[in-house]
Amino acid sequence: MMAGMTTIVRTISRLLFPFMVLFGVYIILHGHLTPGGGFQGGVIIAASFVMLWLAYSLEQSPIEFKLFRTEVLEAIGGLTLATVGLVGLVMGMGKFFGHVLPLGILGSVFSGGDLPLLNIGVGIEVAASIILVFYAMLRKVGWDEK
Amino acid sequence: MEFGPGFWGPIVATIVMLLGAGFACLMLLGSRKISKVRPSIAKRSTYGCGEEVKPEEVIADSEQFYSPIRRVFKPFYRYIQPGHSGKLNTYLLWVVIGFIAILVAIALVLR
Amino acid sequence: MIEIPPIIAIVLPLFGAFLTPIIATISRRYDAERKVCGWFTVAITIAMLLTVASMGARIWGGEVIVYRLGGWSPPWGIVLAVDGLNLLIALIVAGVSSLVAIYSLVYMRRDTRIDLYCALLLLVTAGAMGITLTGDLFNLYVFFEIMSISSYALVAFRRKWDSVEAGIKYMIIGSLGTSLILLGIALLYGMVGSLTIADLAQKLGQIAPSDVVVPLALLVTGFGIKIAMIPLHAWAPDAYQAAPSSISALLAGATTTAGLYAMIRVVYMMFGAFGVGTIFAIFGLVTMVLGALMALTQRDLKRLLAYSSISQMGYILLGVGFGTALGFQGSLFHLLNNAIFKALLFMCAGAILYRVGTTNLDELGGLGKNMPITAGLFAIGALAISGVPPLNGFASKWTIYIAGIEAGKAVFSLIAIIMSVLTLAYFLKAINSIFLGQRPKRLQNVEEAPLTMLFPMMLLAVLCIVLGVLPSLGIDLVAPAQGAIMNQSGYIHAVLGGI
Amino acid sequence: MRRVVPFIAVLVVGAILIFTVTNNLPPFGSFPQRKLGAFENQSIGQRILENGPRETGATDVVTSVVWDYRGYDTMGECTILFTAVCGILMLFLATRGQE
Amino acid sequence: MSLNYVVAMLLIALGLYCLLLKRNLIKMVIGLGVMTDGIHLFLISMGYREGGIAAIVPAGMLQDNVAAGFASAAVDPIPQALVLTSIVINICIVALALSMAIWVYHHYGTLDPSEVRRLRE
Repeated sequence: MMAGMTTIVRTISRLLFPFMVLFGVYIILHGHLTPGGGFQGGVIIAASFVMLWLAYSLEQSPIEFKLFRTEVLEAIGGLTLATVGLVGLVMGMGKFFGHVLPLGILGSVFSGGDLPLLNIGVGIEVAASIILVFYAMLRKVGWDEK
Repeated sequence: MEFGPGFWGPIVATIVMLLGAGFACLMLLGSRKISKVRPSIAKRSTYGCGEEVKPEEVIADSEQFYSPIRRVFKPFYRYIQPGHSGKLNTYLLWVVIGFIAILVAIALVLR
Repeated sequence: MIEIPPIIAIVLPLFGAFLTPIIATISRRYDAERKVCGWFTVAITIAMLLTVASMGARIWGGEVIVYRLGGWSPPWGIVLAVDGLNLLIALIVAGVSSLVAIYSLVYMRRDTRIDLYCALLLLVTAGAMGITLTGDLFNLYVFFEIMSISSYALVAFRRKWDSVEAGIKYMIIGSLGTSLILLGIALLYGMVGSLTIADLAQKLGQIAPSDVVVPLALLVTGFGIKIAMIPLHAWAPDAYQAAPSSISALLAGATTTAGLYAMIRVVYMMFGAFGVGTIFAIFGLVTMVLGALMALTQRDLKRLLAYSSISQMGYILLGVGFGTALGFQGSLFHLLNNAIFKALLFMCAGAILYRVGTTNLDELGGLGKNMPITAGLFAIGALAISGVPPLNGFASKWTIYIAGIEAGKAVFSLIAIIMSVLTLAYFLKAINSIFLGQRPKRLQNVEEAPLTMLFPMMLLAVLCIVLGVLPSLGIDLVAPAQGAIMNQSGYIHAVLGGI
Repeated sequence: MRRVVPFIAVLVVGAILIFTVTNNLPPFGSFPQRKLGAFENQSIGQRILENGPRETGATDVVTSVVWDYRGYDTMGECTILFTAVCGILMLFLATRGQE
Repeated sequence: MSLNYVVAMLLIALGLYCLLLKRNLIKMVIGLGVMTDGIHLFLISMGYREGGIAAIVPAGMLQDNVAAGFASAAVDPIPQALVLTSIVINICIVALALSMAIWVYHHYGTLDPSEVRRLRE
C-alpha cells in the first residue's frame, strides 16, 4: 500500500478536514440560493476524505472506513430522491417531483419547497459514491503492488 | 391477413406440413422394415484412409464448413473479414467514416 | 390517478436498483443474499411488465397517455408520452427483462456479488424503459446513458480477459456514440430552442431541411451504434461473446430494441424525414449481408449468434427503410420476433455454457443425447430465425419481402431471401456441430440444463410457435404501433395539447 | 497510410462541424432569439427566466431548472452515478472467492 | 463572429483526434473527456446573451418585480442545467473506463489497444 506523506502534510490535512466538510455542508444547504448544490457539496465532502487517505495511507487514516455502511449510505441517498419524488406523486396530485412543502419567502434558507431535501439527498449520494470509487481504486492499486 | 399476392393460410399450411412430416416418418420406418440389408460396420465407421479414427477426432472444422460459399464470396473473406482485427482505433475510425457516409447520404437525400 | 402507469413503470426498476444493496446487506446476515436478490429482481420486472400491460387497453383504443412530470406543461417541463409504438417496445423490453431475470436465478449461481448484478440488470431495464416511455429529447439521452453504462459494466461482469477487453471496447465506442447524440441535441437546441420531441417536431417542420442535416446525421450515428448497424457494429460480436449469456440475451432483446425505437422516433416522427428511409434500406442491406457472411465462418457459438443478430437488425432496418405501412408492419413484427428467438438462442447457448463450460463449436458434438430439451428448443429457435414456414420468423420476413416488392425495391427483397437461406445454412452448421455428430468421450456425462433455466426458454419457444401458427395475433399487436408512426400530427397534438 | 486516413477523417469532421456552427446557428450571444423567425423569443429558457423564481421559490434559477423543471433528468443523473459506482464495486471489490 | 462555437468544435475535433490516433487506452479516455468538454462549452456558450448576467436573482431584485428586470438581463439557464447533468455523466464514464483500463493492464500487461486484440474476426 502507498506509504502516506510527511508529517506536515498529515497535520495540515487533519486540521483542514473538518472545515472542508463544513464547507461542503454549507454548499449543499445553500444550493437553492447561491451557485452550487448537492453535487458540488458532495464532491467537496468526498474530496476531504480522499485528502485524508492520500495524506495518511488507507490503513492508518484517522477515520476508519466501513464499506457496507458507505454502500448503504449511497443507496439511501438515491432512495431519498425517489422517495421525495414519490411523495410528490402521492400527495402532490399525481405529480412526480411535484411540490409538497410550501415555497416560503424567496431568498431565505428554508424556502424553495422540496429543493433543500433533494439537495441533501443528492449530496449524501454523491459523497458516498465518490468515496466508494476512490476506495475501490486505492484497494486495487494495493493488490498490484503486493 | 395481408400477405400480398398469393394464398397463405397459416393453420392450413401447418397442418399440411405436419401431415407430410408424419408421412415421411411412416415411409422411413416402413422402408427400414422392408429392406433386409443392414449397413455393415465398415459403412458405419468413419473412413480415415484405412486408419483407425476415434470419434472425438472426427470433427468438421467449423470455419471451413461451407467452402463453396467461401469460394463464391472470396473477395469478402479476403478483404473484409481480416478488417475485424480487434484494433480499437480501427473500429473508432469505422465509426467516424460511417458518420461521414451517413451525413453525405442524408445531405444528398434531403437536399 | 389515471395517468400514473408510465411513471410507475420507470420508477419501479429504479427503486429496485436502489433497494438491492440494502436488501443484500440485510439478507447477508441470514446467508440468503443470492435467493433474496434474485427473486426480488424477478418480482420487480414482472410487476413492471404488468404495469406496462395495464396501459394496453387505452393505447390500443387510439389514446395517447401524456404524463407531465411535476405538472409543468410540455415545452418547459419533461413529459412522458405513450402511444402505440412506445407500448409495443415497452412490452418487448419488460418481457425480455423479466425472462432474463428468471433465467439468471440459476445461471449466475457461481458468481460473487450477485446483488450488484441484480442492481445493474434492473438499471438496464430502467434505462430501456425510460428511453421507451419518455417524450423529451434530453431525457432520452440521459436514460440512454443509464442503459449504456450499466450494460458496459455487465459485459465486463465476469472480469476475465475477454470480458474486460470486450467491455472497454464497447465502452469507448459507445461513449463516442453517446457524445455524438449529445452534440446533436445541443445543435438542435441551438437551432430551435426546445427539447420536447413533439415541440421540436412542430418547429422543425418550419426550417429548411438542409439546416438540420448535421444533427440528424449525428443522432442517426449515435443510435446506429446501439443497434450495431454496419459500419458501427464493431463492438457487437465481442460484447455478445464475452458477456454472460443472460446479458447477451438482454442486449439482443432489449437494448437494440430501445435503440431502434429511438431511431424511428427521432428520424420519422421528430424530423419527419421519410426520405431518409432509402439510406436505412441500403445500410440495412449491407448490415444483413455482412452479418450473415461473417456468421458463416465463426468458431464460437455466441459470436455466431452475435453476427446473426446483426444480420437480423439488417432485416429490420430494411423494412423500416421502405417507409410504407406494410414495411413498418413487417419490421416491427420482425423486431418482436427477433427479441423472442434471439433471447431463446442466447439462453440455449448459456445452458450449453453452464453445463459444458465452452461454446467453441469444434469442441462440442453429439450433445443431442445429453440435453434433448435444449437441443429441441435450439432447433425451434434456429428454424424460426431462418424463416422456416410454420414458425414466426417466416411471417415477419415474408411481410418484409412483400413490402419491398410493393415499394418497387424487388432487388432488396431478392437479396433478403438469399440471406435468409444463408441464415439457415449457418444455423444448420451450428446444430450439426453441437447436437449431432460424434460425441467426444469427455462429454459423456453432461446433464440437461436445470428447470429454472429451461422454463423461460420453453416460454419463448411456445411464443415462437404461436406467433408462427397464428401470425394475425402478432399483426394485431403491431398494427397500433405502425399506425402511430404514420400519425405524427396526432402525437404532436396530443402532447402539446394545442399549445 | 495507417495514420493519414484517420487524420483526414478528423479534419473532415472538424470542417463539417465548424461550417455548421458558423452557418446554421444564430450568432454568439443572441439568446433568446433562435434560428426561426417565427419562433423568436420562444426559446423555453426565456419563459423559465420570467417565471422561475416565482414558481419554484429559488433565487438560483439554474437550481430551479435542475430540480424542478428538469428534476427527473437529475434523478436519472444520480442513477447514472449509482450505476457507475455499482460497476466499479463489481470490478474491484467483488473478488472474494477469487484471486 | 461566433468564436466560442468554433473553439468548441475545435475541442471536439481534438478529442476525436486523440481517440483515433493515440495508442494508449488512458489517452483515449482523456480524448473522450476533451470531446465531451467541447460539447459542454458549446452548450454553455449557446445560452449567452449580449452582456448577460448569471441566472441568479440578485438581492436587489428580490422584492420588486422579478420578471421584468431580471428576465431581460440573465443568460439562458437551461443549457447550464443540461451541462450539470452531462458533466456528472462524463465523470461516471471516465471513472468506469479507467477502472476497466486497470483491469486490462492486469490481464494483458499493456495499455496499447493494438495489442489488446485477442477477440477478433
